[in-house]
Amino acid sequence: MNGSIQEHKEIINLLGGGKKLTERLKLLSNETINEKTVYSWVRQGIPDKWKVAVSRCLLEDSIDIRNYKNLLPPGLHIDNLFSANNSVKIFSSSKVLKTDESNLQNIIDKDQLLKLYEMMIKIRRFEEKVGQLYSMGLIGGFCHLYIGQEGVISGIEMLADNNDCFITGYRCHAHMVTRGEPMVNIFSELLGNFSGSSKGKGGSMHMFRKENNFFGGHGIVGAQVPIGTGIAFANKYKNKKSVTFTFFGDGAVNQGQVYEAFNMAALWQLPIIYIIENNQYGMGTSVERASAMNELFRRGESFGIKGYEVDGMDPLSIYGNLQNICSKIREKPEPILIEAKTYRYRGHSMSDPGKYRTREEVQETRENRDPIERIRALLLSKKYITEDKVKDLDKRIREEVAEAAELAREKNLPDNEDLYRDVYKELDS
Amino acid sequence: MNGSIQEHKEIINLLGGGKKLTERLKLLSNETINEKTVYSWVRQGIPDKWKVAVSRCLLEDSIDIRNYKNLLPPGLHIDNLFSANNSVKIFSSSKVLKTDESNLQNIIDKDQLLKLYEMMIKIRRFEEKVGQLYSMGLIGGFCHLYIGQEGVISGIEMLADNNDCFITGYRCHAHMVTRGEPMVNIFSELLGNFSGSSKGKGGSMHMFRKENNFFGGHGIVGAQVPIGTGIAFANKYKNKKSVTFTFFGDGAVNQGQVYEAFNMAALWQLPIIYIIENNQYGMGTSVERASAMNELFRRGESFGIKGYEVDGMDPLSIYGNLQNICSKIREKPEPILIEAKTYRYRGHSMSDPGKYRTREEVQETRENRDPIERIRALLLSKKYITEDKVKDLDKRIREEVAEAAELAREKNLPDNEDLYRDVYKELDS
Amino acid sequence: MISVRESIRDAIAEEMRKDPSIFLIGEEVGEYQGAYKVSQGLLDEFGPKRIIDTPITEAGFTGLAVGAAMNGLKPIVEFMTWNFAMQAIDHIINSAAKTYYMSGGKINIPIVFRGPNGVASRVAAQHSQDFSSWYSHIPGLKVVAPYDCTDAKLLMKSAIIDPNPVVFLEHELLYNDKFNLNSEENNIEIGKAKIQKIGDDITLVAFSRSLNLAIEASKTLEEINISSEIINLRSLKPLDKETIKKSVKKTGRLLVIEEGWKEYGVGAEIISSVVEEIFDFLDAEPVRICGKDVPLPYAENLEKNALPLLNQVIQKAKEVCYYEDKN
Amino acid sequence: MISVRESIRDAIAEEMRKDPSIFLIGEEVGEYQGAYKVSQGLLDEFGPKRIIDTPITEAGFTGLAVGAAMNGLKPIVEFMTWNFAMQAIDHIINSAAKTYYMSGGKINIPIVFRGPNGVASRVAAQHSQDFSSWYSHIPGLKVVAPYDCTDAKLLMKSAIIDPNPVVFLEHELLYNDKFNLNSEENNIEIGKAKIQKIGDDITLVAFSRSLNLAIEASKTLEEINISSEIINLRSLKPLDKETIKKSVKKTGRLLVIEEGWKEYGVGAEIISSVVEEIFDFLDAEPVRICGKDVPLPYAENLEKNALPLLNQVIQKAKEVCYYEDKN
Ligand SMILES: Cc1ncc(C[n+]2csc(CCOP(=O)(O)OP(=O)(O)O)c2C)c(N)n1
Ligand SMILES: Cc1ncc(C[n+]2csc(CCOP(=O)(O)OP(=O)(O)O)c2C)c(N)n1
Ligand SMILES: [Mg+2]
Ligand SMILES: [Mg+2]
Repeated sequence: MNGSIQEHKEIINLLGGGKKLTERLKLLSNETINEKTVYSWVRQGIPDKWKVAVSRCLLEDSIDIRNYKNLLPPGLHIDNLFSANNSVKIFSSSKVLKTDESNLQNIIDKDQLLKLYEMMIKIRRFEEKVGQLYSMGLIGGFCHLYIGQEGVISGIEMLADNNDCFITGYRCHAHMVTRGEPMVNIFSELLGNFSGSSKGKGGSMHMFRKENNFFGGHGIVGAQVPIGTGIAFANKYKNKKSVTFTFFGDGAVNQGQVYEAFNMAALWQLPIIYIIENNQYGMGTSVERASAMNELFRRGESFGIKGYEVDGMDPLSIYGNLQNICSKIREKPEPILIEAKTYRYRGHSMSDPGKYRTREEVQETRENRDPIERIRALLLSKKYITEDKVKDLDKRIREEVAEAAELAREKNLPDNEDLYRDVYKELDS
Repeated sequence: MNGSIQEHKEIINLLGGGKKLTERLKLLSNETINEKTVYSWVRQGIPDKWKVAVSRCLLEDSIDIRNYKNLLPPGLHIDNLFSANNSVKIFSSSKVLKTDESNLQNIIDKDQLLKLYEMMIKIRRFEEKVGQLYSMGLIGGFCHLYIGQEGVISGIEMLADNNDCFITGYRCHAHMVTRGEPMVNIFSELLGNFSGSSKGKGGSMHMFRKENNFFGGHGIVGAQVPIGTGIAFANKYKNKKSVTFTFFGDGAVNQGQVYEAFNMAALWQLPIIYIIENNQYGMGTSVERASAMNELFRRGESFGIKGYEVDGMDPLSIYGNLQNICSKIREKPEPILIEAKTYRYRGHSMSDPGKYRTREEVQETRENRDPIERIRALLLSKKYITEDKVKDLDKRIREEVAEAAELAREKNLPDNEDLYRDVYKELDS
Repeated sequence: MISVRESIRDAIAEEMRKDPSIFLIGEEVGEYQGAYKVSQGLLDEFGPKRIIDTPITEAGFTGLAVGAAMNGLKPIVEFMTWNFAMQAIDHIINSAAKTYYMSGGKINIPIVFRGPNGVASRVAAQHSQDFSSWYSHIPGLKVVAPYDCTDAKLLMKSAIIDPNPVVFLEHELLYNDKFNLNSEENNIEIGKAKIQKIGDDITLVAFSRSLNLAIEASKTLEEINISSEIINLRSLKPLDKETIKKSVKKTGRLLVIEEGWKEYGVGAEIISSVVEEIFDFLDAEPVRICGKDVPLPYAENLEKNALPLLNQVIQKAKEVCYYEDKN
Repeated sequence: MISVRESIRDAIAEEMRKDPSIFLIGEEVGEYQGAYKVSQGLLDEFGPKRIIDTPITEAGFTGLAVGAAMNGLKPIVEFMTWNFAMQAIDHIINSAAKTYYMSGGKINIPIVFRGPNGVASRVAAQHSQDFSSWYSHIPGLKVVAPYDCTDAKLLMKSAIIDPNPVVFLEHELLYNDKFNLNSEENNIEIGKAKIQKIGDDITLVAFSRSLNLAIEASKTLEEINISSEIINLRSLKPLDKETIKKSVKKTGRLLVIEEGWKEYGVGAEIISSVVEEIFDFLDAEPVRICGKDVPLPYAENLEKNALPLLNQVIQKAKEVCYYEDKN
């Protein structure tokens, strides 16, 4: 102990002696402390309670704290103290939001849980059918399926209201479905028919449902982030209480325009929730190979935006953790960043051979983390539904999907003159 | 005290009781701790030493720590604990680097100090002359002076070596001067003469001195940041030990491509020092109005880049604080971000009326923080030089500058055929 | 008399008074009153909610404006100069110009992109590019380039009212120029050119500042009895081919003047669309006097020669009119 | 026989073997072997130091490549498609194309920007833009657009060796096409066109995939005794006007085929430069068959019609040759 007291004496001297130190400590804390006490430390050593504060003084003077190892209490890492430096305001309190199973299972009632389940099933069956049609050669171009990620949009939809706005990239069929576009229109679009959501002009990547504030469907990676920010800007401008949910991928997160948008959203306190759907890969590139700092939920910190990581494979975790955040934003606009950890089961697009990951990796996720399985199990365990009803439901949705697809297959190609329509909107006069 | 012991008991229960807590604390620290000790806390309260670790356990379980105010030791803010959350690796240890006057004054010897002083004087006199020539109508277009910011480039030059690389924006005359371009060539360029650094084709914003690795002189705000990153990339590719100093402004810092560059520099560990010359304004917009998070040295944190703030009005602070950083990078490449707090005395460009700030603000900075005055005072106080010698030196440099300008004024316009030269480089065959 | 600068400002202010969903966004448009003072006074009148200073993030604020337009507002985006819009060009083309079509007419983007385009004075290559032909190549965009105050004011009003993205190309070196507002015009339809001057022997087509050259040249040509008709294009897209063709059918000769680079420039389209359709009406080869195909140099003499010169216009006009100098 | 895809790859590999300062950088070029497999096998041979996978940050890695080129390396930048290069276009133009001039010849940028350009199959408007005329408008850039394997391989080698920035426009729908390498050519100079087929009655000018239309049309025309000369441009900038003019002087007729948008497109420049200089040699109006001026639609039938069609080429050729169908 003597050695340590010796050290402490040295420290107090380095910091300008008892008197000066007392003043500095006063500035650092709300507690009263008087000179005498501090003088007494020269003989008795610095008490644990004050060690953190003293460490900060050392740091402020650029004295290498590593020389005094015992100063830091257990559980506090030196790096944290650096950012605890007085002159550094801490903006971020980004964190990982835990999924407390037992809590979450009760946050929504039976009807809601069923609705959630149905939504996810519908997305999955829809996408599976799209995959089939694609393999039959009926759909052209790029086609990105959402299978595996259903929990993200569904969790969000549970807490969104009708005035809320949505925008995403090219992986957009699910958003169309949950925003209420009739499935037959989406299929028709994918088939390039005139009755499609975009009259056959947009295809898989360019779909919109303006009636319910879904603003598409964008093909340029990252572009939807400033656009979504502008949608939120307009809501604030018009004094609407809507929140804008802007979805983008773990690949898109490195696009510069994302940070330009973050800065403006934070500067102008716009009502927006940025949702990184981290499905671990941007095409064939894993997060680790693309992102220097791959705790993506912290990517807003440098711009003063708080971030939270949630389990994107658990819609209840999304719903439960974001509910408060979302209603706070409605009252007092501000941007928030969410990283939803999720996974896509299929290739990046229909033409991706997927050599950048193992079958086992995919299989493991499907088996252990599937969002649909998770909710199905919960429904069953809570006895909200029987195995039979599950099958019925599944069957009903399969049929709905098949019917919509069938209907869409009644070809109605755009006619040739449509080529020249919709280039410009006519002035109303 | 009883109340607080009551609280501590509650906490221990919340955290799963003594046994579980013991295990968790073991994980959090290197110190040994046994169950008995922890059990005893139920009666005696949690000792100060362990409070930080216990707080982190609470946070991990998403328990609101604000309910237990006394848990946090003085000097530690709750926000820091959030980022101390176990699941959050802390990448950044950005900090403000202090200028410890007494230390710094001795880090360089008389010759170096004189060299530094001369460098700054030279820049200032040069720029003043440019201002005059501009007012006389001899220089056209945009013209951005460096007056007030001399300390930044000069501090850096003191620690750079000949293989190091430099790049900046349009405010580039000073960099040309310190990289050794004869002043007459720079003046000639500004006058649009054929003998100018860029044969009269580039003007004020586009100057290069490739011999000494100065890569310009770029007019598009922020563009030099990825370019500089590429220069560093090439050095690493070629196994050169050079550091690349990439300068940009507090306005440029919001450009998206800056973050794209940060990400790659961190991902590939490139030997580069990014230097934000924070002169408080981007044209007429103050940092506060442009940047959501205006501790600009922390703008790299979201990408895993450490940042340091230095006093850009004190070249010794730059030199002293960056020397180690720089030599570390030479040995083991990595990107570092420096925010040099500085100030420009003149308008953004020659045509800026400067209504966005008060005369007093400018005046105050000139009087109290001027880098040249600072070093002059030091030279005098150390008796490295006499008042008379100061005047002589100043006079000599004024003459040098005037002579160079005079020489440049001997018009030698490019000839008309030059219009078509230098569009493409010929293939060597 | 009023300046072109003020005409643009006035048009914006008048429309903003009528429609609260219009706002102006860009770098230094507010407190600084615009880098080129085009937005002088607007912050005072409309406040910071509608006159919005941005960080230097063209891609970001352009994308933001497009999003705002999708969601019911009518943004006017100022680029400090069009050179900097290259940072944002993906949003102008992919997000703004193509969306109406890609959505099958569901989502239109009422937005004006504006700012000075092309050469200024001695600002060198990165600050002097003329983007006229680039933007005019893009279906879904409308592109206008005013010359005088009437053009500037009325085209700006049309641009703001238009439900489509409009690229509005101003010219820094015209901002100070003063003109009378033509009281007979109170609306300019985008896509319609103006006969700036009637003539018989040769059609001079020009837009933006190159009108000055056309007008000057025309005077000199008049002196030697070459009567020129001047067409002020006003719109580059849609291009008013009818007006051009009608004129060329009359004069039989076509000379296009353009400050931008000649190769793959605006003149190329004008000449091609004329020869393709009314080849037989031409009595001589159609010609272009354009900016030289070099990055714009800084040096005063080089800069001047890099641009189309009056004597080159006159010379070329004489040539295609088979005029021979007496001496 | 070898595919166009492999020819490009082989050219890159051959040059990389010779010069260690050449590296390839872009999205998915390494482990994924290229989004369109153009870089297949290169990572294996050259390792991750020289075959560099990037984050999805076009502006960033393009700027980085330009910096590397300034500092002594020779980057080949792959854009997954040229559509995404709009994010980086400021660096291509302002940082790469203009620097040699702005520095008075001090700093040259030896760099190749490459990737598939223009239409692919059913990928809609944002993924189908043809940038040929845009880049060709820019002094300081060279622009090439290969058609077959010989073009692809030799032009790529020339592009890599060139000390200037070269925009290399590939075509996704040609990647799989197989051709014999022409053993008589072992170097293609950038700026020189190729007479793909000799003929007398009409000059068909085409580049990249539009050569297919020219060749097909030519066969049909042959059957009705219209002999067409086909010019494969190879380079769009510098444009080989001499070769075009020489051909038109002979045939008296000019038809340009282009997949990109017609207005302000490549055809406009070709026609204009011809009529400006050899107007009197033309026996009929020069014409263009181009992509329609609409964002490219997704629907199969619309997409087909949005592009130049074989029967349109044939029809137009007959027209300008004053050929009248018997029936
Ligand atoms: C600017 C741009 N660059 C490249 C592409 C090609 N591209 C399409 S999707 C994609 C990967 C995106 O990955 P991520 O953001 O993780 O989204 P995910 O596909 O996983 O949903 C790439 C590189 C593009 N569309 N836009
Ligand atoms: C992309 C781009 N946008 C806008 C401009 C116009 N501009 C030139 S300098 C400048 C301000 C930059 O401020 P800062 O980065 O703080 O550098 P400083 O001038 O203070 O040195 C602006 C907006 C530009 N050159 N490039
Ligand atoms: Mg992904
Ligand atoms: Mg600044």
